[in-house]
Amino acid sequence: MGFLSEVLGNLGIGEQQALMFALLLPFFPLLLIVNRRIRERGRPPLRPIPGYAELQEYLGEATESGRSAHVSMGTGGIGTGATAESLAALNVLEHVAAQAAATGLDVVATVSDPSLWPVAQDVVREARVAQGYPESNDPGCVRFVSSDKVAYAAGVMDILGHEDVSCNVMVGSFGDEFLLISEVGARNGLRQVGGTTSPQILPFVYPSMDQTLIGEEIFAAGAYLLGKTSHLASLAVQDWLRSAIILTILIGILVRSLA
Amino acid sequence: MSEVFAVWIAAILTLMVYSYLLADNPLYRLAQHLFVGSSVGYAVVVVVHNVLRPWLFAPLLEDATANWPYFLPLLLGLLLLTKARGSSAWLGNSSLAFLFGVGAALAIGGALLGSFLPQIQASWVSVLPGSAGGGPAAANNILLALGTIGTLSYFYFTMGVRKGPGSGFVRVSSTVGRWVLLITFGAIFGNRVMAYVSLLIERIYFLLGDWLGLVG
Amino acid sequence: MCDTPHPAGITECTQCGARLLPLGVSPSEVPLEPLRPAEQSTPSREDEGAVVEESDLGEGEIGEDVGVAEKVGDGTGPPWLRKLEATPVGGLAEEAAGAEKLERGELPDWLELPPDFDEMLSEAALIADEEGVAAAQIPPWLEALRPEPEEGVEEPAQAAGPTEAAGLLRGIRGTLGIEPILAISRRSVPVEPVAPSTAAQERAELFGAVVREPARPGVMIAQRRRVETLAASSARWMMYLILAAAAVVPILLGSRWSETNMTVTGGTTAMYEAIEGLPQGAVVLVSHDYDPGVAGEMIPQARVVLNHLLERGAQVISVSLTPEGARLSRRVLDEVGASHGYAEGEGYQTLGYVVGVEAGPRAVVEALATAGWSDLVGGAEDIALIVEFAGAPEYLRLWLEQVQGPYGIPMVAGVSATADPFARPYYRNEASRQLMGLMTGLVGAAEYELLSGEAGPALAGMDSQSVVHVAIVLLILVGNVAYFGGRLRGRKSG
Amino acid sequence: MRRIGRAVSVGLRRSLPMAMAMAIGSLMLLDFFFDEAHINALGGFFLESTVIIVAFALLLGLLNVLTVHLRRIIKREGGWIYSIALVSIALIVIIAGIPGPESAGVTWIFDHIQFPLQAATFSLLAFFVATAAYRGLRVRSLEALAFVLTAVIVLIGQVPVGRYLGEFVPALKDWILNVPSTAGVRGIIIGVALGTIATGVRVLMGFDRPYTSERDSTQ
Repeated sequence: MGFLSEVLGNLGIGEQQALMFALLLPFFPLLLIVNRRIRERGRPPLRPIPGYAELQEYLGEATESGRSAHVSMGTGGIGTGATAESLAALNVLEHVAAQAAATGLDVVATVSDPSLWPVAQDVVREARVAQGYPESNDPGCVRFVSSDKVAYAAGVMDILGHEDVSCNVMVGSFGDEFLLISEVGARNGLRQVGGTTSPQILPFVYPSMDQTLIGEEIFAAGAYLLGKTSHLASLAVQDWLRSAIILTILIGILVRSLA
Repeated sequence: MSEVFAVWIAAILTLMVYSYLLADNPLYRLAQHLFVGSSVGYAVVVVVHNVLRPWLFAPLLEDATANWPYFLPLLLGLLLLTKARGSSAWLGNSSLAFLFGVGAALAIGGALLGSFLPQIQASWVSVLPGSAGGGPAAANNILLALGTIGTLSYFYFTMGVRKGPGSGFVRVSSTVGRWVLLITFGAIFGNRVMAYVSLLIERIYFLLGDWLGLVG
Repeated sequence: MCDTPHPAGITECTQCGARLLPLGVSPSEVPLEPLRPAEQSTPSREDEGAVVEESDLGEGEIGEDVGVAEKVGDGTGPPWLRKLEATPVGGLAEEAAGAEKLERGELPDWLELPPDFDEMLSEAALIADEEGVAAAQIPPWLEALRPEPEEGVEEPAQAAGPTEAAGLLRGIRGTLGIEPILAISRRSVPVEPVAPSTAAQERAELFGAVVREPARPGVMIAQRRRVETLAASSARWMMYLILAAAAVVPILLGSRWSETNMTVTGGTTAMYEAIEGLPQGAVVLVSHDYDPGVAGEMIPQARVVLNHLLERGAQVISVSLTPEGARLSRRVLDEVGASHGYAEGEGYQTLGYVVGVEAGPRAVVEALATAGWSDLVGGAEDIALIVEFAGAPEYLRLWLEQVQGPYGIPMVAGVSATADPFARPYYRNEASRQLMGLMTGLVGAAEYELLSGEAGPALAGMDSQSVVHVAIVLLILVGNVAYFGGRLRGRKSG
Repeated sequence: MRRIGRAVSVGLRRSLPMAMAMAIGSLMLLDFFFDEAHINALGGFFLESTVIIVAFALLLGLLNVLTVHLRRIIKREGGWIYSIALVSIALIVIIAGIPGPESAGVTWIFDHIQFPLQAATFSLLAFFVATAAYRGLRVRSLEALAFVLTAVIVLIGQVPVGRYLGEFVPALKDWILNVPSTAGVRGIIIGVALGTIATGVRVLMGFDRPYTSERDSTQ
């Protein structure tokens, strides 16, 4: 043990880093194994998440009413620590854009971090091209509002209040601006689905949203909405590791208590 | 004179925003558009002067041969600009790939180092009165552990859905988690209200003090 | 990822399962269930049905929704109809349907003109049922948290909750129930391929499916924007007025009740002691990571802590991860510095704005270590304490993850109340003691002012804060009284 | 010749970006694990480059803002007058900022226009919260009771009034924040970290490639 830590120390790896490594490593092989297993044996059953089921309905309603859907992709971007949340938002946008392109629904997606704008633009364009639309960017479809979070909220509040939106989807990394936007949505009687990862926003997601996605549920968008195998696999891996963590916590408590 | 004028402008803009409380109205919309516009302009100014100039242009202009690596972000940045047009957008894929690569690593590293590891270690608490430092502390620690485990298992996606060896545990544990989550949300609700009220008080001080001069 | 070569047309790598198609979704990949013609949608629904069915085996507590979805797999009609066959046991949907039927007699004559009106009405009732289904799919504990429509507000008929079938909404639903007629009449429109291209045809078919698909609840909300009644607006104005009065009156009166009635929390005391314990001339890195949105809380905090730091004779290096924070903190610094007779560069200096991505905090510390931005600091180890003012949790996280963790520098934080629940686990964390002290919001600043014996704006605002909190608690009480009153009334009349 | 062109184009569109994301992500990740000078320098350089690329993205964003609003002005779409205000103040700030963000013009606009607007918009939340509390915090079930009670205790316990009611109120508030709330937040944080890591790993393994808009427009 002492020898091992010495070797690691020479490599510039501290105890903390080694522990991190041990926590990270299982993800890679497990993801591959579970991915293959799902492809061979079929999908695992998923706990129902009403937010994703209802999103479908709300989009249908928006289409039928001839009004548009708004997707807020949060105030995080890519190339930062919020990349994972932004990817979840992109998965949701991919789903909404595909639906919209197929049915002629108008979609407005708004971003706050400029790094997310080109990616969102690509996702929407791809969805439209897949349905036979000409390859072009509609500047009004994916909008950069402002990199200032409160200004972003102000801009989105204006869109919700004055453009013919019937459905508001908010997934991504959010701060207090979430409540500003969602309250205006609720006041205008919009159908709202949303969620974020920050614990301090979640209590306010309920009163103003019709359907909520709590915490890590937003990362499941790719599995629930798009049915991607690798995303399903990653949910299964997360569950395996969740069990492992619970076990680790229990063992740690035992050791600490008896020490 | 100009100071008084400035305070008046700020006060009027503040009141324009508050007019939204009565109803959505043109004054409010004007204020919000001004806000969005100025924030975008400000962001551009800051980015050009605080990022692009010192981090990119200065090193390249000073000594391009010594600072040759900076041609990489310059190239990737310029390629990213092709995303403005749909037909040439694929040129910018590499720039986005760069951002996603860095972002993925930062997300993983940050989550491991900042949340995962410390929080797991923090949940290793003693549940025996002897080593925890008294009966109440031990009781709290038991609640802490149960709450953490319960909240964690509330989020199971694929386990406990079908009847199996662990489904009973998941069901019971996620029920505990639901309660803990609700209590947590209640607590956070209280906290957030406090934050918002503080902001309101700050604005009231501005309006009553700086503008009207009613309070010192 | 593997490098296996693939022929064109293969969508996923045979070796590693990676997608080979563009992310832009091709129609075959997207589950567009509700948009397909009802007959064809049976297989596509299978996945969803299977999922729910399986969940049924283990989960007794989701009772209602599972009971509904259970039948999805075995019926023959379109999925939405099959859903309806299993009308939920809960009385909610029945209540809604009942409300729908009651309205029938009240409809004006011109509305009853269509010959197949009965059919439509029953459809409308079914829609109401389906809404009940939708409502039941929400876990009950979430449902319990959903707000109710304000009394007197004409809310759109939402698939939200049981109570909406009562009160004012009844009327709305009665009129709206007619709207499906408009949609249904479109059913007869023949679906023609509008263009030779397959994609266009596919689109046309999908459109046709949408049109053909019998009225879904969506039609119910295809309505004008909600226009608030005067009663509802004035109820809201009343609440706003109460809140504004609660905040303004104590300030105007200049009351000082809080100063004598305040407790100081452990986190603030710990922070005070950490700073009190600094040796003379210790180098302290202060980061101002907030924007004007949280300035109301953060500036009083920064003011009192900086004051204390300069009093202790610490050397303050100030940075900011937000451009606004740099500007806001400069004002505070100059003000506090001047009160101690310092000019910039003597007892404190500012490095300004450092870009607030992960590069930020690390860059600061690494630059201190290598380039030596300051004569005082040779490296990270020379920093005695980091004081972080975090308006949002992500900034605190950056410092903890990128600096405190790797370099092990002691750190205290003043956070906005919003960031507090996020920060608290780090303060509570006895294993690694990531935060030595933690103060929260305007109250934290007031506590600190009390500890350091310098009454300032935070203490002065405390009375307002108290009264507003009491006002909000009263609003919650009134809301509940109204809710239970409404329920009692509903029980009597129903 | 055409095939070569196609291969190059596919390479540029798909293979190169993918290799880049995976390679750079892995190198960057190594920076977290190894405390070695070269890796640290490389990691630092990547971070700087990221900031620079995002700065270019902001220019793209500015372009989008201008396009959307200028189009609205030209077409006289709803709210075009406000768009004029938006575009003109943005341009004024940018022009005033040519000497730098500390220039007098920018400082004035920031202090007297942007700051009050931002603070006022944010403080609307105090009012929104009041109506949300009135509508949203109703005891509709036992679980909702837990939510409402906790919220009320924390609301009261945080301010000096709580102490006036009795020492137990702030004590109870502290207990709630320190025990159940800490447990809940910890559970959420660990769960979110799991999801974040899984998402990041998918990108590093090339399962998720949101950066490849690879559809061939020439086909």
